[in-house]
Amino acid sequence: MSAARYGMVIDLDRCTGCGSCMVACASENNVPALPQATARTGLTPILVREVSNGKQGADHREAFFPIMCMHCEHDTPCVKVCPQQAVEVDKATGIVMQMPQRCLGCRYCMTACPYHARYYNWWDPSWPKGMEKSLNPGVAVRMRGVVEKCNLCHARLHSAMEKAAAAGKREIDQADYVPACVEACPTGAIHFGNLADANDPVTKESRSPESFRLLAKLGTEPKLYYKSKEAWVRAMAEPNTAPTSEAQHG
Amino acid sequence: MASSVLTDSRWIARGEERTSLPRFLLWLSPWALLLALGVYAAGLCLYYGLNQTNMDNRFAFGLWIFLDLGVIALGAGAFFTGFLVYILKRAELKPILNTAVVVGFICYSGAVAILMIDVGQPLRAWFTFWHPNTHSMLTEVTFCISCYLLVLSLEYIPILFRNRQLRKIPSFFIFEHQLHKLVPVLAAVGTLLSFFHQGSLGGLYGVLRGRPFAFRTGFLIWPSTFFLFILSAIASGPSFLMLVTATVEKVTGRRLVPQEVFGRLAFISGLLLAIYVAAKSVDTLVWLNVTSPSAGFAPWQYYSHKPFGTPILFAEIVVFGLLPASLLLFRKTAEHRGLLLTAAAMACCGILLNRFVLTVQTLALPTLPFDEFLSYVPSWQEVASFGGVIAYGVIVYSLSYRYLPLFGSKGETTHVSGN
Amino acid sequence: MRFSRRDLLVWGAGAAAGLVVTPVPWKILDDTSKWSQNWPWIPQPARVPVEFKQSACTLCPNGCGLRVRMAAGWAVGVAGLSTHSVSRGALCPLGFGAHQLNWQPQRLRAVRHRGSASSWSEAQAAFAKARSEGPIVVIDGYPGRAASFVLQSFAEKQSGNYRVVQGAETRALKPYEEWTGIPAASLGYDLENTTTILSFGTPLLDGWGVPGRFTRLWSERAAGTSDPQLRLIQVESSFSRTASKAWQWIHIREGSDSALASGLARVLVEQNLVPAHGPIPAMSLAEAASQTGLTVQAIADMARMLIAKTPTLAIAPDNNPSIAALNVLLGSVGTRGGIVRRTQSQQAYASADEIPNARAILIDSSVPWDFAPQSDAEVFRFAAWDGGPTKVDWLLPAPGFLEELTDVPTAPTASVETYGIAPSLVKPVSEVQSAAQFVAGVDSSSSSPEKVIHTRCEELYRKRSGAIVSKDRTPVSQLASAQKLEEALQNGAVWMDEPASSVKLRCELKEWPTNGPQPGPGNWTSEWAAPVLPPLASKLYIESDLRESLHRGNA
Amino acid sequence: MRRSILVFALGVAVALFAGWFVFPRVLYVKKAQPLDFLHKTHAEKSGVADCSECHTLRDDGTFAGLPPMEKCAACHSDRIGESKAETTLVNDYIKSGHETPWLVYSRQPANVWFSHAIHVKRANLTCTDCHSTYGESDQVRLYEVNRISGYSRDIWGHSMSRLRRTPHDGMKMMDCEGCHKKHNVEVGCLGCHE
Repeated sequence: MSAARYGMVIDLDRCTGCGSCMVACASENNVPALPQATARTGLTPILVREVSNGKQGADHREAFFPIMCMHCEHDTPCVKVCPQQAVEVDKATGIVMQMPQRCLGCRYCMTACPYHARYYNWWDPSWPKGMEKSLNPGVAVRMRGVVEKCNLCHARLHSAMEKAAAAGKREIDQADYVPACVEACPTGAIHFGNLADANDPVTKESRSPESFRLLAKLGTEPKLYYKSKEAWVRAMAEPNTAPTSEAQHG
Repeated sequence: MASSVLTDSRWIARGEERTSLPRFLLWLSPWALLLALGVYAAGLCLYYGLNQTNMDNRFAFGLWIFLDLGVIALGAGAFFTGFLVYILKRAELKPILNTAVVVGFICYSGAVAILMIDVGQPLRAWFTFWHPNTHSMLTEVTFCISCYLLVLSLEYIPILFRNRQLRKIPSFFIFEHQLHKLVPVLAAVGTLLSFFHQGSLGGLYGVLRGRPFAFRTGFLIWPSTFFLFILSAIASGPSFLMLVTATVEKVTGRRLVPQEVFGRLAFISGLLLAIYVAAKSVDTLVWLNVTSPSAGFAPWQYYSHKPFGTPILFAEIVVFGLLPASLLLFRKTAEHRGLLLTAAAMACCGILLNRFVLTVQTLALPTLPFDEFLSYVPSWQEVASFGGVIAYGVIVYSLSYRYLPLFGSKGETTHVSGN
Repeated sequence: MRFSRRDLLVWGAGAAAGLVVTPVPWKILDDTSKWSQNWPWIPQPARVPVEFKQSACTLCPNGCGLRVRMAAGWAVGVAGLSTHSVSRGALCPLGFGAHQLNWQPQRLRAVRHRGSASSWSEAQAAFAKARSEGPIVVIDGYPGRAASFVLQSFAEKQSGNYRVVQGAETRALKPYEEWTGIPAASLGYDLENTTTILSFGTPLLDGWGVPGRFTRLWSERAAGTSDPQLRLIQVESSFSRTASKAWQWIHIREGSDSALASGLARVLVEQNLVPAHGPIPAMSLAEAASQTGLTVQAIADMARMLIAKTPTLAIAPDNNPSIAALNVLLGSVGTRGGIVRRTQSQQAYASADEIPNARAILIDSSVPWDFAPQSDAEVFRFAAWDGGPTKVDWLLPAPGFLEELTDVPTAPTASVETYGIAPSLVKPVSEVQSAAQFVAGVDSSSSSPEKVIHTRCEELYRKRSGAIVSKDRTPVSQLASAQKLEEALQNGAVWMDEPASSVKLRCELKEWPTNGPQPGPGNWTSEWAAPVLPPLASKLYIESDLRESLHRGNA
Repeated sequence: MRRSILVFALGVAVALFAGWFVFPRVLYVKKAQPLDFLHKTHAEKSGVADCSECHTLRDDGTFAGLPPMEKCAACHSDRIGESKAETTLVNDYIKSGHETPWLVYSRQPANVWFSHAIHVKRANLTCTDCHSTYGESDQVRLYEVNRISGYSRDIWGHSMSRLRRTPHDGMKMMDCEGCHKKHNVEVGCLGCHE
């Protein structure tokens, strides 16, 4: 199987911030809904963040940033710091993967990630009585005390690989592998594709002048692109360097 | 009278005077209580998980990491004194050698204990040895700290066996005697290990490319904080030793080490601190003007959030760096105990402040443009386990002081006559 | 010779040394770590094959198509059904977590009589008694279903009443019902053919109508361009999700929608921007300006914006006559891209706002929880989830998500007639009955939803109009039998009628409406305040700041 | 001095005995299978030639694992022969319609993703390559479960030291890795883990 580089382009002009991606992701990946969790201790592998242009009244504008693992390619911060290889960049897919069963829960990777895209299991996962029947087969439930994050729904990749193998093929059918958030987005704002393939529409889109990556200057080469026509939204890519940024924080 | 019944004189080194057992126990009891509370809190964290703490997804490190970095820096006195005595042959420092070892042992074992609570899955901590990621600073730290803790234990045992009763067991005596010959080797090994993990503890944050406040460029694979940590650790170690010794002298009302030892320690500490401050200043300038801007972060941002304003930077480098450094270097200081200790204390505070800024401020600061500045207040469980470690230290030290010849060249001489 | 203390020490040392070269320490180290990876108290999904089934969502009357992931007979995941011609593969966030709703702690699992445990037989007996003693009012929250038909015919047989609690989307069409005599239930919005939409705080991009219908339309025709084919003008006092993505956001004072509508009407008429038919509002432009907080100029510009690209359609979140009147003025009623009448004429339902005197009231599980009947009759309330305290004598556990076979009539805002079937995919978690099954149990003569669905399919087949739409479109005329039609619908296909443009709808207005907006009982699609939310909605409400957080019990 | 050496040696001896002989018997609990099913008999009597006749691959590539009850019921709808196992099979399972609660020797934990399809169809491994000749066995093995981890003993393998292992013995991660390395197949964590 020729190495792929799976990535995304998220069209922010299409994101209405409905949150379907978050719910679909949690459901696909057996993320528990813990009532005791808060905005700071929750588990939302893809988290839609609201940002505003800081203006008041009629000039006020808002946009929504779905934040998830950016699958950094260069000097991947979390991979570099994990003491026991619980994180690695998968050679075949370019997915930065997290292996909760290997993780010892030191949370060093969380401090290393500039996007806060990593989440810690502060509680034992639990569901109301009977609800464990609604767990998605193919995705193992993580235990308390480990870090997890977006693995690009690789359980779906497994199914695709198995299907291909059964049909005697080496390459998977791209249509069989679509992450839950991409599938869920009602406005089709999340575009998923193989950046290693120059003809992939996502590759082309990622090169458009309207596309950008968050904190690109850190040099971690994220494979998750954002796209917007709005200049003020694109300005959210890098920290504001004019000494009045306090108001900016949506 | 109670003391006649309650006595442990046969365990106390011959010729040494120690307070009565009841008074000693009275002194221990509050610490024992604190330790018990700490153990309880730690138990809660292990049983229910880290939801017992106030850490969260963005503040993934908290009080405990600060504690680890702090005590390990202060514990550096152990290896450094060993290094001075055995490698650089500074015999005049021998009197504080035992204290140094005990203090080091306490700091490191305490740190390791806290780490075991801090990781969510202690039962899997050994994976680091089985599947090590050689690129991770934390792997280096884990290896070195656990090895060095072993070394410290080996250095501690001979002191332990020099107890009046234990000496009586011949095999122990032989063992201790043999082991004692090893001590220089251990000192050398310890030095090497310590240099590395003190450094990699600094590297821990220095390598965080994703946290421009902490990220530093450096030499080969090591970010500048790697070297700054080594420097600051060996600078503060002796100061901390002075503080401990002085405190013990105050509590017991005895002179335990000759004055010149203090003078010597003060000078070493001051000298190293001065070098550290210089290096730190250069590093800060490079970071503010080159490293950080190239990552797209304007330095003023870091200090635009109260309470982490520029004063903290000033305090770290000048008030608790330059000032104590010059005080310690100033010969006259050594003669005034009060002044000397103040300077030593300031030096230690400076190092702690540095560790605090690196651990806490780094996480509090926003990275994404739409992040907020975060605050974090440790839960009682975190504070209690913190206190537990301190209590543990006091208790172990008190016991060691009471039953082992920590100071007193007596231990040495009797040992010589022993064979 | 005796074993001294010293020997003991030496022996211990030996044992310790020996133990190191046995499996003991190493195996224990390994196994304890394995144990920590497989803690017995952490549930793991069943090791069973996964299959996909089609159905439709019945959480609200919009009936989005579902692609349900099934394992061991349980729903383990929900996704939009991309071949569904109404929802076009989209769902609202609540839908994606809906498969967990059936195990909600608030799920009703047993009959309750005035708070204490009871049984179905007792409930049936009590209902039979009530029925013998006096008239019965049946209240439905989702009219047009087969179940609704069963309930309605039962009510009528009982010389009782059939009343309907309509959702905000249908209520918004009420004024046209008054003016045209065509029931709101057979009116809809021709969104596909309109070019300018003036939304008065309607959450068009946030769950209004069939979520997939407008969001897809918007992302095809409007998203990410400064000059969209479909101009969405959002008038709203606070900045909403829809406002954030609208082509224009007009910021007005809270509750001044009617005033703005009147103001716009004045401009349109006075400046002859529309053929001058219909009345002029009493309110002066200046007055409208001061109420809305806009300048007179701004309102004038806005009016021109409305006629710049027609057809233009004003959409109200709820019953608001002035906004409806604006549509009439714009000539957007009964025309392409406006308010259209669908082919099949539904009857006008009597609203449940005032309830006639009755011995007992039967409330279907489709009625929103915040509807509480103002009556002292004995209340039999069906519900799948306990939505909190309201006056209820009999609380009867109804089938939950995907637990019963039901049909999906045309969605309230749709412009063409559609018909679908939502087969039951999972077995109920406890002994439940729908209101329809219940009345069938009491009155043996009444039909069952299954039968009604059969007859409806047969009717559709006989009519020969429209087509079955799934991956491809098959005209009904080409279908072999009613059987085939029903099977197709069972498998996620939707019957769609021909576009409604042919059907006449005339609307004249005597005088400008004076009565203001009349909002009815809330509706989660507009207010995001369902009595019970899927557990995973906590991601929306608690773990992100996306939506104002509700009380924890729900999330 | 000699005495202490003796005592020391005694200590070592005791530890070795306890560690190598007592410990394994304490660590693993032996459990009997619900039925003594004999592969051999089925291969001979009912002429089942190929494993995949009962252990099938589904169309989507997923592996069906142990055959469901109706597969057994096809022949055993009423009892064949007089054996006790036959009685239990027919009465307790087929008649009552319960699946047989087999104890799966090679059961991997939840986070392991092993695709038979990939190994059989793509890598052309045969069943015996991993499962040895169990398919021809004429007696049922006892199932041994680890008290601590709950794993089947087959995962660690039957040699406690893992040094004197027969081929196909042991299904730990390092065994997978070993085979992958041998056939230089490169898979990351993602390849086998969920």
